[in-house]
Amino acid sequence: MSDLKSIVREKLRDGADAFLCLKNEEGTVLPALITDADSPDLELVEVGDSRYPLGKILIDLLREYPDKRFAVLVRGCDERALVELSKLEQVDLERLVLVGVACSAEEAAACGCLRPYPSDIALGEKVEAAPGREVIDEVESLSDAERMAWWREQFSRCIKCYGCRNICPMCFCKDCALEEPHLVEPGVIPPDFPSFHIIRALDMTGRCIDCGLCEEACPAGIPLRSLYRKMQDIMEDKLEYRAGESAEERSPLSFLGSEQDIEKLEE
Amino acid sequence: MAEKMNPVGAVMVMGGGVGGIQASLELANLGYKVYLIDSSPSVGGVMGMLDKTFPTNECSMCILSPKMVEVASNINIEVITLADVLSVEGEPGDMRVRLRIRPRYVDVDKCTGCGDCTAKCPVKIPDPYNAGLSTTRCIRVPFPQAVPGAAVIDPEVCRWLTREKCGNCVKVCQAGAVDFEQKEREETISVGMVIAAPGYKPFDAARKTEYGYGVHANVVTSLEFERILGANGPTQGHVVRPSDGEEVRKLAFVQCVGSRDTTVGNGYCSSVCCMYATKQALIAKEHLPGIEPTIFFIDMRAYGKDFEKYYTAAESRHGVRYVRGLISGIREKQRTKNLLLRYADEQGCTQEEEFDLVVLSIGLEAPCGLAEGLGLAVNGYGFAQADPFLPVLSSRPGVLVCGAAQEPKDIPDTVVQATAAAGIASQALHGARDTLLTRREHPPQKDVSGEEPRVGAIICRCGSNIGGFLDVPAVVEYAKELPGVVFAEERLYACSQDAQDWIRQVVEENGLNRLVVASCTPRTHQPLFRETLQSAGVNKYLFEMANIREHCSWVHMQEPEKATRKAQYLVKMAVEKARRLEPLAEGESDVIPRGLVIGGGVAGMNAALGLARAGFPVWLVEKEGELGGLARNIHFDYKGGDVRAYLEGLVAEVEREELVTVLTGHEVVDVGGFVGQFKTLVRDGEGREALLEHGAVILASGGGQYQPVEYMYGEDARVLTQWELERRIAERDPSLADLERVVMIQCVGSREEARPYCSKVCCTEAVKNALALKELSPRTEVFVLYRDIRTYGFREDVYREAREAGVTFLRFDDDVRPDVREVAGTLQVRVPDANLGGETVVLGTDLVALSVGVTANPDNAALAPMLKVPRNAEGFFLEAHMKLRPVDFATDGVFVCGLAHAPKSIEESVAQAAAAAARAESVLCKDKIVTEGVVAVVDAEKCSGCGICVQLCPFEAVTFDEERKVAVVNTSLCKGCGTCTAACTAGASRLQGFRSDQIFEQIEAAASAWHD
Amino acid sequence: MAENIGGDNGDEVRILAFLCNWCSYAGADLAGVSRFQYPTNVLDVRVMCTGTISPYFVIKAFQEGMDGVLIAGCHIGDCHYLKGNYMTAKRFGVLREALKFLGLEEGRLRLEWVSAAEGEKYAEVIRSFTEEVKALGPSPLRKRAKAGVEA
Amino acid sequence: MAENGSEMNYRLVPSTCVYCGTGCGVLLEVTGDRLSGTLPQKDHPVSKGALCIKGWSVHEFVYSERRLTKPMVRSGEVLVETDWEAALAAVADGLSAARDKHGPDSVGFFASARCTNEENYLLQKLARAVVGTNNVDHCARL
Repeated sequence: MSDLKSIVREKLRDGADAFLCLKNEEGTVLPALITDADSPDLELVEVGDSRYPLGKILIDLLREYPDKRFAVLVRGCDERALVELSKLEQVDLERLVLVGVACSAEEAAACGCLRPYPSDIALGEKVEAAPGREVIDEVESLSDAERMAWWREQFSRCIKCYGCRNICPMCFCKDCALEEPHLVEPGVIPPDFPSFHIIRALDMTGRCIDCGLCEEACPAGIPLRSLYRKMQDIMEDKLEYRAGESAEERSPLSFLGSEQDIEKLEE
Repeated sequence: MAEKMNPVGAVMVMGGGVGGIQASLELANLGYKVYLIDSSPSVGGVMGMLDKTFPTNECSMCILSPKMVEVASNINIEVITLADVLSVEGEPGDMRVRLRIRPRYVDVDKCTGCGDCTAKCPVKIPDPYNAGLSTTRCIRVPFPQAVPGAAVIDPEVCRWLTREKCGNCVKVCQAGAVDFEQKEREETISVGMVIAAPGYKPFDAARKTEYGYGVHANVVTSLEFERILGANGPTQGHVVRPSDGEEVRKLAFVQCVGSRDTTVGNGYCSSVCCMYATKQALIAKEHLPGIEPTIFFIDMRAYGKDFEKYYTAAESRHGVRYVRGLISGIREKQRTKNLLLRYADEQGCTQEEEFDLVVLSIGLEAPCGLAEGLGLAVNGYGFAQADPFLPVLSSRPGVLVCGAAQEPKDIPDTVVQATAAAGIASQALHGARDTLLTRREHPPQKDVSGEEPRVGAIICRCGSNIGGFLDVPAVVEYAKELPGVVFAEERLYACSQDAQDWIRQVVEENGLNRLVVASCTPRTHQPLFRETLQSAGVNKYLFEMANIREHCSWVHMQEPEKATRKAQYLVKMAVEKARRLEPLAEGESDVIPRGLVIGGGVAGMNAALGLARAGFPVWLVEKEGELGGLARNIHFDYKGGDVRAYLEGLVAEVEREELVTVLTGHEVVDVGGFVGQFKTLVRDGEGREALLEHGAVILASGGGQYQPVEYMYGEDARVLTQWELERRIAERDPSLADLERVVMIQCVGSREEARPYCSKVCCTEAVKNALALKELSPRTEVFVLYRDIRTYGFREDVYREAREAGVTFLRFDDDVRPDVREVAGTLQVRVPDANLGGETVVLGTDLVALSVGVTANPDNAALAPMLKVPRNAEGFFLEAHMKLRPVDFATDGVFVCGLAHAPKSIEESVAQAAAAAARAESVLCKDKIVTEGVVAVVDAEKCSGCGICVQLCPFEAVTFDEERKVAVVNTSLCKGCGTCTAACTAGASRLQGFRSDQIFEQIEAAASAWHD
Repeated sequence: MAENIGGDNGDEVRILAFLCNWCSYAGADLAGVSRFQYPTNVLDVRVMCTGTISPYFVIKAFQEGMDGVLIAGCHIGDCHYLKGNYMTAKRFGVLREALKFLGLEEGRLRLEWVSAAEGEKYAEVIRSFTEEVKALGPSPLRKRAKAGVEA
Repeated sequence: MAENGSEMNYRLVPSTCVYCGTGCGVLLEVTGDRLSGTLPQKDHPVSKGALCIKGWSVHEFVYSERRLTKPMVRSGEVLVETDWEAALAAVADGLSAARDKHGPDSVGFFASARCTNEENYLLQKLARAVVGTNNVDHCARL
């Protein structure tokens, strides 16, 4: 993609110390940090159809190189992740230059997130897509008992690989409740139903930006994304907040708020 | 002063209501021994009987009982109940108080408040705690939260004391606490100062025969109705009629019963009835949505902070009906026992309306004992005569008075005065600070770190209260088997004094490093057992309680087996937690013994002087070039006091006082640090800066005056503000004598959409100036156009005088405004007279005086974030607690007084300033600030610096360390609520003593109750 | 040990209550002092403020086989720590919905504001909650045989 | 910019998880000169962007203090560091002693997934041709 290449050059010229994007190395698409306008990698850069947790990579890079500025290629989800991470003091937007890429119609349809495009689009055409609600609707059509049986079946496949957490751009804790023996019994596979998954769902509430990397990384094909999506719906419905949407507004679960909020909640 | 040479470091506080409790806690905190005297068998006073408090509808007992428990557990406060003051002799610093102490017939030290005696007592009496609406027994604990929590016998009706029969209580009491040998005795205590907080006497409603109280079953007093509303009252809060227990539908409140009523000799306003009636109406509606409350009143006196909003919300949003008109008579319908209320409506026509229940809003009368016992001068109404500018000073040196005994007032004003009194007592006695304090000495703590937990479990029988309902030996046997438990035994009363010595011995002999006591509630008994553990050389935080009485035996009286098992598992939960407890250290931080006062008005100057008189240096920072503030515009007060002279005297004294450093022309630029160690940057006009280090801050930034744009102010020189008029009166301006007519307009800039609050002072100011005008030139006609005349307390007298002097008061409705215009060179005021059905009255006048409201100081906006304190919607500072912490903030070490807090009169500002000084003194008088062990801590290793806990702390105790990018808890500010810890997904933030792993273990233990 | 506070019949409902120290624990105390009777099925954990109750605690309780979990704290506005119960209200509004989505009946998690003066209310809450949970029956999350899992 | 940018080093090295025979695709994260993490290779034909717990932590052993980087020989209770010569000699002596005393089938060979295919081939060759037993197995035989 020549224009991506020129954008990378331009950003490096205009003061970014490095550009984080994807490259295609002999058919393998993987993240690459371009630090130099003459880097051979420059020939390999592409938007790519695979997605990686660039936000998570940036947390480390910003810490590792405290005096550097980074340009980064972001899809809608990457941008939401960075916005949310900045509110949580994990990335410094001041030191980032976001280059937006809109997901293609096919990608958007397959993904089903609410905003398959970033606020500024440098590459691609903005398309809207129907939000993916099939699983949620299916589950909600069931009775309590059926619902529990359904999830029990899904979670029974869990091999406790922690991939959902490890790949999640929003997971940055140094210690994790999923490794607290009182909550998740060590050495038991599949993990106790439903604590492992409900704990993660709760930690994601008001935080998950619906990138879907968790579900992609799950070897057992558990519909995690729908679970976390539902949590965000609950969050919006109860506390009028959706993660990643505004750079100023913070999750109501992260500040005390006013009596009015509570009155609304109790109605 | 002579008495300061070697004063007695003790104070007697007379009266155990909220005022007395507040004064006692404050004094003990300031380093004085306190004797708290109450004529009743328990402290608590009237507030202990209230269901809710206005204007927050907060649960009264919820906020009072922690303070009562504090009083009970404070070794420097000696509570003497059933005692009256016979005489007070001596000079400030050295006084002797003679007391008469009536027998309780129960040994307070032995009685455990178990209630066995009450159950067996044959003599029924009306329960005073429920205002006689229910019955109790002759021997009983006055009420569940009573302090002391011991039973008392009513000698008038006790069978044994009257005719040597019965004696059931003696037989049944396993603690052997009942003691009929007790005799009335006299005792003399020696103190440095006396604080009188006897409260008030409720008006006897029967004196208003036309209301038929005591005759008609469904006419009750407001105090009785308060108990009916109480969830802990005779009807558990069900709003029903005494006559037939039917739910109430139509409810009427009759205001001013025994207030504003010269026919019963009470010319004053009781100050609180309008608001408590509004509160009771709201709570009644909460309990019984269908109920229709109507309040019959003369003027709605919602003058306090946030009262106006409370009142308007009650009327507009909650459907409370307010009818202006005084009830002239009440008739009872024979069959239904419903009541017919007769009243004259606003048009003066007589109306009659039927209700199911009538509440008489009874007024507050002066208490007994002011003149006789304390030898104080009293005013015409029998209330203590007080200094016009500092009302806690009584006529007698060494005796301070606070609360309703000085003038009817609500809880916050009482708390303010009580705190002020404590501070002023301390100013007189600070030479003897700490001299009479008892301090508990403890052996050095054993180091138990690394030791295997060795848990001791003490199971209490509590006489028959636990032992009678569950199998205590079985609980002991069970406890023995629990992991970590090396000792388990039962006791008849684990809380008795001999039991404490025994526990100490058990701990030492068995090398226990954890203690579990299974008995009653930790809320009252944990301090005692922790104390005992500490005296055995074990850290007091290695203690856990299992509540097998209140939460088990008493609530499962019919199910001994299940109750026994439940007790076993409550013990298991406690043991599992105890095994994981760790010794906690109580934090310490230094205190810079110096104060800072922001604002050099009346409040600020008094606050500064207060600290100086208590021996602490203080900076007084004033933005303006000179001291004095708004009071410079006031010349005399409604009592005729010379405000000018007072102010000049005050300024002179401040300048004389070498401990006060005055920085006029200085602005506060930045405030850093925290309680004990603030660093404040101030800057003068030339931009020169100075860094001030101090332990506490008092905010006295004052207020402003509304600048009128209405009523032709500024367009026509004949339209003035009350201040401008007052100056001319003070200067005895001869032209005033020629005035034919003066019209005053009230609520200019107050009680409006933009400023939905009452400015509190304008009514009195108008009445005051109206009277002054009348004195200058009796022929001048004075009209006051008003909405409600809010001359609360003794100000009502001046209002009456004004009417008698011929001042015409003309009311207009809330939704209309008078109109001021010039017609052919003369000023004309048109106003729809509400009492003439809105017919417009036209008044030509020579002068219009506008009663403009008080506004918040715009500087508050800048000060608030610097000091990390909140403001309300109107820009006034918002105190920590409307009722019980009226000069504090959630942020420790910062206090507020005067107009910075809310509109108020000069004497109220002065009292609040003294209170703020006392609170600040309680910080400065400590060499170290000791903090509780139960605080949050952040493990920097695990913290990824997301900053959520920083935002979640209401006390500004958690900060973000930019260097290390982690959260840090300032343990001197942390109150240990743990709200931050629950938000930490990494488990980096933990609440000491309530760590997740400890609670997880409790949960597992609880669950095992069913697994095992 | 064959003991079990639900009585000999092991299927009695199991309820865990988290009570804040200043209001609801005091309310429970008052229920005791007033001798208001209620079922034995409840065991309580005292915390300083409901704000310190992590949703993890509730999950742990259900995981351990509790049939119902009660959280009781000060009425909004009465919090001893000003706003701790705001967070409680928010967290448990969300948690209840989440559990529901996973198929755990809403009725098993209850949030109540009980003041220090509401002894009767506390007793009534326990009675009605016990009834409600009884009607729902044993929690579907109860471990069939705890030993089985540990083996 | 580019100059001081060039101080930075962040690379992802495509590789194959060596914990078992599945052969999942991993990307090894290199930050500076440190192996800092593992990501699943999204478009890998075998694992299609998923990993198990072992794959996710495939980088962790590298800097583990418990990792053996020198041969050790047990003398009595303790393991003593030694050189390869001595170590291999000790192994050879031990194996031949066992075979001579109890026969070839008293010896078993267990190969590691950390070895290459060729190394594994050589090991079974050693077992069958040199020692004369078929007791050969491999940790990743699924």
